[in-house]
Amino acid sequence: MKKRFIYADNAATTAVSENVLNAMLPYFRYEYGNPSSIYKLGRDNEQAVIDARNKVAKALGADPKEIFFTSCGSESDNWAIKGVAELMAAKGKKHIVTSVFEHHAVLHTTEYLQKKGYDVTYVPINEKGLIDPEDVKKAIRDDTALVTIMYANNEIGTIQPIEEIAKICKEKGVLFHTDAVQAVGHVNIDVHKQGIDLLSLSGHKIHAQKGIGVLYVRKGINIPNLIHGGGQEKGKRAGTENVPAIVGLGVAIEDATKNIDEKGKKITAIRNKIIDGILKIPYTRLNGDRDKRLPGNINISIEGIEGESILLLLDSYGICASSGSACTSGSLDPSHVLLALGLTHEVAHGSLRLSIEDDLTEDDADYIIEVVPKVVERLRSFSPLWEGIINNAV
Amino acid sequence: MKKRFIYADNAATTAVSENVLNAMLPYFRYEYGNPSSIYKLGRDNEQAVIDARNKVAKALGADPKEIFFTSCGSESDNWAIKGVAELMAAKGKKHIVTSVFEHHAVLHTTEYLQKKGYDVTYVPINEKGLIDPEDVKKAIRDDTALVTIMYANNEIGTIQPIEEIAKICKEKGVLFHTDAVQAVGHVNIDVHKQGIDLLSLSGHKIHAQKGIGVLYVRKGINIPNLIHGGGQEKGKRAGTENVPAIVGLGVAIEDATKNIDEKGKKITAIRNKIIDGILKIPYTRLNGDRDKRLPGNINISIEGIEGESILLLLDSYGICASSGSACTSGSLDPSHVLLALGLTHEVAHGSLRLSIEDDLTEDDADYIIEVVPKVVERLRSFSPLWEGIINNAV
Amino acid sequence: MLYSDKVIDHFTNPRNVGEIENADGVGEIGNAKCGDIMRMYLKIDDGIITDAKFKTFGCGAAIATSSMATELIKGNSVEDALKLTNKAVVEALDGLPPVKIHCSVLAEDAVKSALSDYYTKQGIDPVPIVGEIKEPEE
Amino acid sequence: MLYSDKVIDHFTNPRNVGEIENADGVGEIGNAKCGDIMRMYLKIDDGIITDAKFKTFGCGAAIATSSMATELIKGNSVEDALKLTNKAVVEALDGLPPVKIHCSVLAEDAVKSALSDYYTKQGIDPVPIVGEIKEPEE
Ligand SMILES: Cc1ncc(COP(=O)(O)O)c(C=O)c1O
Ligand SMILES: Cc1ncc(COP(=O)(O)O)c(C=O)c1O
Repeated sequence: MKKRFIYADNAATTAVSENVLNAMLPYFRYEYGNPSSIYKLGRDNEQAVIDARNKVAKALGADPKEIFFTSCGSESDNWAIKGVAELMAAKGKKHIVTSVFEHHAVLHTTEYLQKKGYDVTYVPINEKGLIDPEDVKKAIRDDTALVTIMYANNEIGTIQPIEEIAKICKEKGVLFHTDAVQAVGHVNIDVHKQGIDLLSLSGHKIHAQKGIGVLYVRKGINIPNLIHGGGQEKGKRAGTENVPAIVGLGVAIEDATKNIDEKGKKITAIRNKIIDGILKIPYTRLNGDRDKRLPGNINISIEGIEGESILLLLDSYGICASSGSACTSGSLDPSHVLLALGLTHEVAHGSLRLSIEDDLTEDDADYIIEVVPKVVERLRSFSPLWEGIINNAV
Repeated sequence: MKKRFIYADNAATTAVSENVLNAMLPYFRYEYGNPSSIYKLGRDNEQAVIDARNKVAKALGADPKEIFFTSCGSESDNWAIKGVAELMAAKGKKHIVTSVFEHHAVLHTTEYLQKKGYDVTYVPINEKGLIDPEDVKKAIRDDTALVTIMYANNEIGTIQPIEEIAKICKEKGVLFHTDAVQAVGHVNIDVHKQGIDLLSLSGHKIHAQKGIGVLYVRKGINIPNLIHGGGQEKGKRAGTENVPAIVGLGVAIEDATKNIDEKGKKITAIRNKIIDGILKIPYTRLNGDRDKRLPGNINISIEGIEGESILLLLDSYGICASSGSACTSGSLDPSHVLLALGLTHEVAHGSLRLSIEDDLTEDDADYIIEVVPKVVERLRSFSPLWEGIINNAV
Repeated sequence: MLYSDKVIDHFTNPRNVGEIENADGVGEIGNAKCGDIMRMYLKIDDGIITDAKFKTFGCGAAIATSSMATELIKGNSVEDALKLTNKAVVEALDGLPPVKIHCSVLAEDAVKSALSDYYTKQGIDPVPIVGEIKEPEE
Repeated sequence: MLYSDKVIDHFTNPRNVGEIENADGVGEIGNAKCGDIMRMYLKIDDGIITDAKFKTFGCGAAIATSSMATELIKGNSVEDALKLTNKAVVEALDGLPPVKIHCSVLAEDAVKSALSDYYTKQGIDPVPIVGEIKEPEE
């Protein structure tokens, strides 16, 4: 078995694509003007931002006027949630509906708002990692300002019934935000058709640079700024525009939303092969619905061993993978998403996430299917917990 | 006279330097891991962020633990001011002291806070564009939460008595923030020695990428997040780290703070030559103190003509310049900074800012001194306002 | 804020810059406080505008719209000039940034103001023909 | 969260993995809920630790500290092993990320727990010698 390098952590971040980097490069040293400047060097930059905004709008089925560039998915989530909260508080609406398995950019924001006197309902997920729209409906009250439900989960990849939820929100007259950071470029999105009022996305998940994001805000919704200052982004988000990153995002979203269906089919097939391969290991389970799932997401719990140790050993085989979300890999708590699925702490500690894309070859898949059982066997061989599992089973 | 290309708008933004770009490049396509990821590709990125943080800390005389990466100078200003406001409101302190000629990232933030029930005092500037520390002292009350005074003004380049103000704040037990976006890399800063509690800077003013900034927060000051979410930046600023931009900022600030004094002397000499050259045009005046001024800043009011038309005509000669701050060049109001200096609307409309660096040659300076009077003469020749000025003078 | 190539062209090479001595109609609009003043001079023979010139203090758009407005009326009848709208000026310049639309209004008003002066000089009350011309708000 | 090369080495090539049959002292510390369990086996002859082995469920740091702790006590006297501190383990590994320091505490406690077992098996009350060993908080 020859050692390979396989990056299977695209849900954490992606490499900047060659296309994107080439588009960005001129804006560092040559086309470096400030888009607000009046001379040609500035105007050319403004035009570049306009073009990128058009591309993003097109990819989402939105109007360019509804697209606001931010610095990341987290900022978009914060802005959307705090913005709507502040907007609607003025009308006496201080209740927010979200779910138990949102990204921390949402959950820590709603927790912050709770401390500020807002009321938040956390809708549960079922054992397959899906939200029941009926639960959202039941959670909405007369004073509900916002429903925010993620489009696809970052750990277990489950795709939520966004259109149904959007419809319920519309009927109830409540604004609907979705964190689509993991969904954009992997599933077809049309914000207008789907009735989405606000949507967050992040560039570095789709081969653009880190540090660039978007908040889509439907026309007519006038949330207050999160970042006040200059007149950039129609006065709604201050800060000199990050032109290279914006230009790159335009290219990235265009590339990512091309042939979503075709790409998706290809990735799904290879993903299923890997899932089936790994599930042959005893005492494992797939987390999240197998079908309502991002094409590239694999999340498997492996009893008797701990997630980080799996990752480190996989790394020594050249495989980059994750356990829970990357942002919390420094933390000691098991993933809140897996706990919400109903897993015990013990089992939740031993989860493996592989997030693959269409550059993954059959040979790569075979390598993964060969290496993972080896790594598991090795770690189980000196795991006191595994001993107990085996002995109890006997 | 051969046409040249002269970028004299470094206060608006700067080109990414070759050094910086070279340092950034590996992080786009090869070292693209998420710093929070456990495998080597991630850990290497974390190390890169640590190294950059150390460089920023060293350049500011701060501890690396006090350095927080943000997405821009505006975010840093917003975070500092809203953060301290929220922190101190809990102790019943809801008064902020700032000045009339801050950047909009500060002014629009304080105006927002005023709407939220905070009280704000705007300290005046004198006719030379300087703040009197005594005015700050007088403005501080028992319920003052924060003093925020910019280090150097972005339009007229005047350098404020930061140490004196910091000392007053310390005596009064009030936190002191400074927007040093225009000062970093141009004047010597040592936050600990100078008694600065919080400081904002922006990468794209010192040849790093747009879309990266820093907030320095002195140890022991625990302001709430502006952006909640993942555990990045010790949990104080969520969002996957913009590693290439952060790495670039580390290099940029190291380069910018090298030989500040030597560079400053060289630039000051050439700046003074340009100032004297332009001031030969009748009915012009230098805005801002000539000595307490950033080495590269030239800001001159030219009566009888309007700023934007000067810029466009200069652009046709290959000279990139500004009138007022770039962020507001889309706006119709004359600069609030020039009005605060006591200029009339008419005169304020006709200002020209050149912000130069040490790459400007003597020939460039000669070209500027030759072109500006031509442009002025041309525009005055068909200005009905100029006619009036001349006739009144006769 | 994006200027079209036409605007840049009319700004850098403004047509009809200057004054007309003994003009048949002179109009001025705007004020320095707002940042724009346009003065327009018309030479009118037999109801035809044979020459038009301007002097303008203002931004690029102010100068470009002055230039374009004079171009659009030169050689035309006074009646046609009266029909000049700011929209026509904007279109002829391939558009203007939203914040600069007011400049085109100034240009239309400067023409009207010069025509008012022409009628007044002819002893004709201009108001029924040209209408009231409002000064721009500060 | 940065692991030193030493940590990575001791994780990927852990020393002294496994069990000792008829060990003179066995200690276990931690629980699965917290994500870490360490079990340590000691072979002791004439007050000298002639062999040490471990089994660990846990993160990279848990495995590396187990490995390092066994290395540090092997061949030493029981008295020296009693003086093993978590700090010594951390230092021997060229440091640990702050969030992982608790793993070194576990390793120290696992050694102590095995030594307690050794004294108990010898009919000696371990508490005055080894002290109380607290289970980590959940
Ligand atoms: C003094 C000052 N503060 C803040 C800013 C805002 O910086 P940024 O564009 O990085 O948000 C600028 C520049 O635009 C500035 O000159
Ligand atoms: C679902 C989800 N939301 C938000 C984020 C935050 O995005 P960013 O790192 O760009 O702030 C991420 C990724 O980290 C994510 O997966």
